[in-house]
Parts: sequence; structure tokens; C-alpha cells
Amino acid sequence: MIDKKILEEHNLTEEEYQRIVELIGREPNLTELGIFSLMWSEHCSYKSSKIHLKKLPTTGPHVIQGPGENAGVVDLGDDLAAVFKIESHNHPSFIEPYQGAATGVGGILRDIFTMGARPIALLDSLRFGPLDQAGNRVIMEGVVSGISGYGNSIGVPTVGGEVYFHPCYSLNPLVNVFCLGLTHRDKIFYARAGQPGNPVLYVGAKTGRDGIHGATMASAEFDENLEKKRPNVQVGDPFKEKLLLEACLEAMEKGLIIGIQDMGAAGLTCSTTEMAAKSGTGIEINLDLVPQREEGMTPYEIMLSESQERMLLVTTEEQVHQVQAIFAKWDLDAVVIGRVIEGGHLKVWFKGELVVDVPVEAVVNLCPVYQRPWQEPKERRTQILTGLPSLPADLNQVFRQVLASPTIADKEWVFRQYDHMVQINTVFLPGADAAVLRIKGTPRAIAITLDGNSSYCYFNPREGGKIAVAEACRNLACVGARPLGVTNCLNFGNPEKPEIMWEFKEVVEGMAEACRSFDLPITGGNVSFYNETEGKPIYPTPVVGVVGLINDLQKAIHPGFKNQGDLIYLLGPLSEDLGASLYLREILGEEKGPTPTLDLETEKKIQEFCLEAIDKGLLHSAHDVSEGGMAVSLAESCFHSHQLLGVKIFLPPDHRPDIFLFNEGQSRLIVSLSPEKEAAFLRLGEAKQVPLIRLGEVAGHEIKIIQEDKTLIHLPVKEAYQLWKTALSDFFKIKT
Amino acid sequence: MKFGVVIFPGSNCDYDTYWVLKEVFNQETVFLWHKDHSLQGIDCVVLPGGFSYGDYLRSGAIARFSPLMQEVREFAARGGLVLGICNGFQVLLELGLLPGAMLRNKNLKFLCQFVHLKISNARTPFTNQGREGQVLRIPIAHYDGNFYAPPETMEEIKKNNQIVLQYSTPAGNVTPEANVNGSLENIAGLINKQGNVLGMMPHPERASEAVLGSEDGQIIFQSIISWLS
Amino acid sequence: MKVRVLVSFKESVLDPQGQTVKNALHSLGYNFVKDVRQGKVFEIEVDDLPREQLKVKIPEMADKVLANPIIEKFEWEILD
Amino acid sequence: MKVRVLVSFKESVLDPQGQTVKNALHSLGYNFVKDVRQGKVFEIEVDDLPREQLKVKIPEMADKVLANPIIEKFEWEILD
Ligand SMILES: Nc1ncnc2c1ncn2[C@@H]1O[C@H](COP(=O)(O)OP(=O)(O)O)[C@@H](O)[C@H]1O
Ligand SMILES: [Mg+2]
Repeated sequence: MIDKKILEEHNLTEEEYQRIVELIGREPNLTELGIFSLMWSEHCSYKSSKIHLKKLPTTGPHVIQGPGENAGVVDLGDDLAAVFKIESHNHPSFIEPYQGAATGVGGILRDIFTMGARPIALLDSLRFGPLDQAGNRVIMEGVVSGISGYGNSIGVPTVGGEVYFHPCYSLNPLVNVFCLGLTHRDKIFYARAGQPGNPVLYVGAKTGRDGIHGATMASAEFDENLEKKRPNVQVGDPFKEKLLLEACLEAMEKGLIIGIQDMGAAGLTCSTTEMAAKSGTGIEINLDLVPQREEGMTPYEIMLSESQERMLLVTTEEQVHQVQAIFAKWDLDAVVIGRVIEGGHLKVWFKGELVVDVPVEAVVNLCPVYQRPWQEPKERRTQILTGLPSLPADLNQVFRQVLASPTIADKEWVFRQYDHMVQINTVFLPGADAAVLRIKGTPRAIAITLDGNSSYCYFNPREGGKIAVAEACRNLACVGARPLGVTNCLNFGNPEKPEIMWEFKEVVEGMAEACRSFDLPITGGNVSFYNETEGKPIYPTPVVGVVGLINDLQKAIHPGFKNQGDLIYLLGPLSEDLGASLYLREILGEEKGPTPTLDLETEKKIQEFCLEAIDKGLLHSAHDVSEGGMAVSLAESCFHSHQLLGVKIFLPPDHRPDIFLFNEGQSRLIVSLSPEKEAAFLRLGEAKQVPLIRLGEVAGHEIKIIQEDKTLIHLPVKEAYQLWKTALSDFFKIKT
Repeated sequence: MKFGVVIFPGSNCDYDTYWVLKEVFNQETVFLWHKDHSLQGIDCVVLPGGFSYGDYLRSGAIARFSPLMQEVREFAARGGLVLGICNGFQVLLELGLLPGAMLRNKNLKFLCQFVHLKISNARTPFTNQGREGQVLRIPIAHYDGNFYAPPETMEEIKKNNQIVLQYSTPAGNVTPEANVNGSLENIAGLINKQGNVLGMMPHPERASEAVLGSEDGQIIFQSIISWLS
Repeated sequence: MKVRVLVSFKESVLDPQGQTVKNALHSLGYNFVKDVRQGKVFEIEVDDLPREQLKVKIPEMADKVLANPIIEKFEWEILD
Repeated sequence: MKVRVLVSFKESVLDPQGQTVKNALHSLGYNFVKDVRQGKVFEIEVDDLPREQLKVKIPEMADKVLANPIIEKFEWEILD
């Protein structure tokens, strides 16, 4: 009955099918096959990535929960814990930008509150194709309003993120959403079934035929058959999720829940089998009891539906009524649909018939793991800048162009649509190096940032992986936060292609090396493969989310300059590498490597120095040098000052000015300090052996960059600010 | 003195408002559940921001039918102080306790940002600690804050001096450029004729602690407290 | 039995959404479009009540819940 | 000449708005309401084109701009 075509439709290979037959000792029926296909999909099983992800360090003194649960957990001290995770929703957002992005937010929120934490912050990492193409604008507009529509409504602030533009994302936009929640150390909940006999409750929205095959879709490359797959997109209901959030947290607070798992990708299938597998039990459910939105749904459809805003929870017989009362208060049904059983099987009943009977261990843990072949694409080594392009005549003009590049330009058009202040914890609004949230009732604050540069990863995935981690930590250092834990979202093309697998392996190894060097654990993440359309993969795009702690919020600093006359220093090594820089790509028109190299020892020294200098109160501002180089860093520090302060910068004579200003050499920060602190600052620099150069000072209201007796750049801050501020929103001007 | 903060399904500034009243101003504060029938003897009721019922029909349209709103209506009729913030303002409009209606922001986008507000009427229970013409810096966060009322109603509003807060420039000029969402007369805060029910789109609870970048929102709460004591 | 209620802004109220749609249509070359007004439609499945009763209940419901009479007007029809 | 385009979610797609409205109507005692689907309506003023042409242009426009065919369906009529 199960033939080649059916297997193909389920993205299962012949060998995988044989393995299923062996594991269950017979041919599966169609529903059972569907269950295996979901759980053995790349999205759920990590079959191509697992062997590489093992290389990531996952333990550390602050880690309460590493990978393996819905989200990672780190200790914040004082009995508090932060629960966080990042997830991708790339494919759905391409198909239906608004709903795709909205349900992405819904999904990651559930991952967090499933663990007993109240979500307090969202961040989003977005990548789109160039905005001069109308199609990309439509996608971006939809994605941003989808995130805004869901996050704002549910009342979790979207406090930061990043937006990049590159042609490789035209047909494969990336939407990665991060969420962090707060809970008490002893109030963390897991996906557990507990004792046999425990009732299993279904709560939340009714099940419809949404997104059937969504999880397998996320694991398949796009082709022209896209149209056929379209009805797979779900519509999000943030209002229902808000009710679900409040009801779940209330039931948890009252100690009424033994185990809980959200139903996102892979719905009932995933939640039932995972809970049982983790407790070494089985689970039995009756599909006739599952609340359904549509008539005539088959067991296959009910088990595989990806309807949003649903949860499965386990309680005890005695507490069922109390649980139901809480859900009723929030206008939600909580229906007992089955119970935990002995024997390790998932048994599903439908109209009096046993329609599924499979061992949960096989479904959850025995998917084959692949060591997929990898090979370095040699041609990439030749895509290296040889010989320098000539120096542009008008650097003032170049500077203006760089500021107006959508990747550099102010992202206010985006974050103004997000409620970034609800819950009244947001101390640094979007725009700073890291989002900073106070922890009410303590002197401390949480800092969060997302980072990842795919151009670096394209030319050198290993270095790019390292840089992503280092840059995220550097961003935290700029506000005065020490990193506690890392989550990551790895967006790649088709892993069955050896060069993609090579990119993946290299990025993971680079990240692992950086994390080990920083002594930083990875507490979870997500892998999104098959980001290709018509055979064209995206650049390898790791997005790293780092969560840090500021012990004394009073000491935190912001990237904006503070006072006229403050001295401006560059911390870190000089660099002559233009490779993989935005300047080279967008202004000089050459997309070439090599990727800037990162020396982890230097990086750590710089960050340590920055953190100590902030702790000692020596700095007025700190801002890292990244896309667009030092010139952009300086300009942004002007823009973030309260009165649009200007700078007067003197370049050292023996450097080519455009390289000096726009290269993206690593491990560098722009800091400002009052002249009285200079001596102490230099002493600390000496003690820590960090390279420092005094660049100039905060002065007037113009950005003035001088080399010897030549003024290279001379622009009123106000004018520069306008360029930077309006470049993105100009693409979306509405005509009325 | 006792404050009550109403929780509708979908309210999301309920805890923020509670926090500010309780922790910043040390006031006795209780939550009021929308299905209840009692106001628990409070002196001022606050309808907080958020998305009651998802705002799926119209902002505030369904919340107004909550059982508790009948009590709020009677409380207001007796002269009790009612403050509606953001979604709370929208509920008050739908309830008919304030005149007019909200349209979508003129740029058709959700707007979250600090704005400047001119106090246009300081002789109210909600603004008496401010000066007329004083400029406050307080954030907004809404999709439907574009105040509209038919011409006759606008006449009334102006005649009765019901405009309490207006979007302005930092210097306090009420200009079209300062009008972030397109409201008639730059209206950001509006009081009823009797002077005991205020609706405002900006969030004073988000600007009541220095660590959040502004304490200007305190004026609203201080005014209520001083009025009641 | 199915009822359809259409809710739209009164003429006197500006409809920027409709304007934006119009502009989008123009930019795609649909220049024969002169004006667009955007509203809401509710398709309501109801018990088989006598028409007399619907004629009372539906407008009442529309007036009270579905539309805000300050800015909106509505019309309704029985579909089958 | 006036055209009306009605856009709503496909049957199989969840309609949270309609559900919420239905619940609200029930709580107000309108229990004869069995189901509500909420959609959008566009009232479009167009140049007087031959019907034949409208029959091509309007559905094309609806499909491209007014509705998202992935989750929405539409119907349309000429009003006068
Ligand atoms: N890139 C990654 N780095 C570290 N851990 C990862 C990564 N991707 C996935 N994981 C971990 O693998 C585990 C399996 O994820 P799972 O919860 O089954 O899937 P999903 O993330 O889709 O819910 C999770 O704990 C997740 O944190
Ligand atoms: Mg999960």
C-alpha cells in the first residue's frame, strides 16, 4: 500500500522506510507513516545537523538547561532564571509574509511560556532582497507587520533585532525570532508525562486542516510546485495565545501541571510522542475528543495538523477540575483527550478503532542520523580581492552613500511598528548595541543581542561563525554586560549538497571555537536547511543570540556621545582588509573576500577592557565597529547623542583613508570619555595590553574627518542624520 | 485611596499600570476582573492599554459589553474618576463615556515612540499638577489613535474645554507635523463634560520612572492622587 | 440561513486605507479605478428564523456591535 | 460605475476575527447566530468600461492586490 510516490510525498527515503518497518515490526499505515515522516523530517529530527551540533559546548556555571528542551535556561542570580530560544519561520514568511511571520512569533512565545516563563522580550533577525524590487518590499512590509501584529497584541515587547539586505535573500527571506522569558529557578516546567494514569489535556484553539505537512515543507526545497503547497500556511490568533499564556502561567503558578508541551510544528504528533519518550512511558489519546474546527477530519489530518495556539498538558486525576476551572476563567476549553500509559507506545483511537500503535522511542529518538558528505567549493578561494580599486575622489559622497545603504540606515521604520516598551522594562530602546531590560526589584539588567554576517560566512564560514559569536559578545560588552549563554539559528541551503554541508560544518566549528574560547555555553537553537529556491541557496547565515547580565544598571552605557570635548578612542587593532566589507560590495561594486580574520585572544582582551572601563566609570559611550566600518560607528554615536553632537577626527597620515574608515576589521570599538579620565583609561589600557588610538574628540555639530591638512569628510550631523534616518522609510512612503 | 485596574481578556498594560500605582506611588491598588460585578470600593478606576479581545472587531468594541463596564458606567455617573489609557480610551469611546471614535493612524501603521504633549487643560483631576502649556514627553503605542468626531461634536468638545492633551512640538506648538496619528485638533487626551472621565492615547505608566527615560507621566497619577486626597 | 452585513465608513469620514489601495492599483496600471472605499463584511450563519424577526434582530446587532454609528454605516441582506 | 469585491478567508482557514465576533454576539444573547466569518469589502468606483473588460480586469486585480490567494478567496459584482 505504501509505494514510492507516497514515500516521496512524505520526504522519506526507501532506507528510512525499511527502518520504520523494522522498528515497528510491520508496515505502517498511512497515519503512522505521516507521524514518522513528521518526526523524522529534518526540521524535527536534526538528522543532517546532529553530528555537527554535538561539537558545540553546552555546559557552564550559569546553565540550568542546555539543548534538548523547548528552550535553554540560564541562572540570573537571586533565584531568577532566563529562558530563551530562537526559531526560524523562513519558508512560511516567503509564502505569506504577514501570517508566516506572525505565527513565527506565536511559536517561539509558546516555546518560552511552555517552560513556565513569562515572555518579556522578543528580538527579530530579518533578511530580505534589495528594496528596489517591489516584491521584496511587499515581503518586508508583510513580515514586519506580522511580527508587529502578533507581538504587540500579546503584549511582549520587540526590543531589538537586525535587518540585512542582500540579493541572495530575494526568493528566500529569513525571519528568525528570538524570545526570552523570566521565571524562578524552581518554577521551570518540562515536556514530561509523569506517571501512567495521568490525564492528558488538550487546551487552546480547535484543530483544523492547517499546515498539514508544514514541518515537512520546512524541510524541502522550493520549486514551481510551490502553488500547491500554499494552503499550508496558518493564520495566527494572538488573542487566543494571550489567553493561553495567562491560563498556562496561572495553572503552573498553582502547581497544577506535571508536564506541558506546545503544539507547533508537528502538532499532536510531536507533543504526545516527545512527552512520553522523555518520561519513558506511553500515551493514549482518543481523537474523537480532540476539539475540531472542520468536519470530517481524518486521523491523519488531526495528528499532523499544525493549527496554532494549542498546548498539550499532563496533570493528575485529582487536579483536572482545577485546571479546567482556570482555563474556563480565560474562556478556554481544557479537554481530557487521553492518558499516560505504560509500555512506551503511542496509541491513537478514532471512532472506536486503534488507528496508531507505535513505539514513541522509535518515533522520537531512532531517526537515522546522517554524516552527509561535505566538500569545500574551491572556486570561492579565488573570489578574493587582488589589487585595490582606486580611491574614490569624493569621500564625502561615499560616506553619504554608505549611511543611506539600507543595511546601515536607521531601522526605525521597522521598530516603530513594534511595541518595544510594554511591560516597562526596556531601558535601552532599539538602536543601541544591545537591548537592555531592567529586572524589576533588582539593580540588575538583562542585555540581549542578535548577530550574524552572512557575507563573512560566504567567503569563510569558519571565520564567519567565530565572528558571529564574538560580535554578539562585543555588543554586550559595549553596554556593560557579561554574556551568560548563547542560542543560535542556523540558516542554510540544501544539506544534501556537499558544499552546503561544508558551509554548515565550518560555521558550527567556528562558533564552537569562539564559544569555547569565551567559555560560553550554547543552550539551544534551531537549524533551518533547504533555504533555496530554484536551486539557488542563500549565503550561509548563522544568527547568534547572546544573553548577558549587567550587575549594576546604573553603570550601563549607551552608544551615543555625551559631551562636547569628550575624547574619542579606537580600541583594538588597525586593519587593512577591505574583503567582504559593505563598502567594497555596495560602493566599489566588488563582492569579494577575504573575510576579516578574528583573533580570539585580542577579542577577549578588548571586551574585558571595555567591561572593566565601564565598571570603573571611565567611559561615556562605547559602540562596536561592524558593517560600514569605523566611519559608520562614529556617525551612529553622533546620531545617538541627545543633541546630534559632532566629531573632529584626525586620521593617521600613512593610511589610505577609505580603507581606514570603511574596513570591517574585527575586535574594535569606538569609545568616548571625558578628558579627566584619560590618564586612568590609558593606564588600564596599558595593564590590559590593548591597542588604543586617540582619533579625535566630540566637537561641534559636524562630522569632520581630516587627514594631515586635508578635510576628507565634512558633513553637518543633521544632514547625515537625515540621510541615515530616512533611507529605509523612503522605500515605503505611502502616497495619498 | 484605592485604585482599581481592570483586566479584560487581551489587556497587556494591566501589570504595568498596577506596578506604577503600587510600587512608584505606593497606592493601594487592586485588579478588577472584567466578569465581576463589583468595583471593590475603589476611588479611581483605570482601564489599561492592550488589545481587549484582540481588537479584532474594532478597538475596544467588545470590551465595552463586559459586566464590569456597567458598574464603571454607574461609577462615572456618580462622579467617580475613570482613566482610560490607550485601549482603555478606545473602550471609553465605545462605551459612550467619551465622545468620538478612533480611526487607524494616518500612516496606517502601528506607532510606538515617544511624543510631546501639550497640557491644554490643567484644571482637571488628571492634570492639576501640571501647568497649562506645559510639555510632557510620554510614549504612544497604538494602531488606532487617530481621533475623529463629527463637526457638531467637535464644536461641543471645544466649547466645553474637553481637550486635555494635544500632540505638540517639543516647544509646545500644536502643529500638523506634530500630529503623529492624524487626530482632529491633535487630540491625545480628552475629558468628558462632567470632568471625571479622561481618555488618553499616550502611556503615562511608561514614563513614570527615570530609568525608562522620562518621568513626565507621573503628573497624571500625581494629579489624581492629589485630587482624591 | 445566511445573512451578510456590510460595514463601511460614512462618506464624511476619510478612508486612508481605501486611498492606499487605490494608489497601489494605480501604480500597477489599473488607471480605470477612480476611487476605493474599504469596509468590513460579516457573513453570518443564523438559525432559520422568520424574516420578520431577522429584520429586527440583524440591524439591532449591526448597530450595537458590528458597526460604530459615529463613523460607520451598514447595510445587510439575507443571502438565501 | 461601481464594483464591489468581497474578500474573505478560505473556508479551511481559521478566522479568529469571526470567531471572536461570534462569541461576543453570543454573550449578548444573540444565540441564533451559528457562525460568523469576517472579511473585507472594497467598493470601487471605476470608469465606464465594457462589462467584458471588467470581467477580466476586476478578478485579475482582486487576485493580485485585494486578496492573498494563499489564504483568501474573493467574489465580485457590478453594483449598477
Ligand atoms: N543550532 C543549534 N545549536 C544548538 N542546539 C540546537 C540547534 N538547533 C537545535 N538545537 C537544539 O536541538 C533541540 C531539538 O530541537 P526541537 O525542540 O526538537 O526542535 P524545535 O527547535 O523545532 O522545537 C532543541 O533543544 C534545540 O535547542
Ligand atoms: Mg520546540
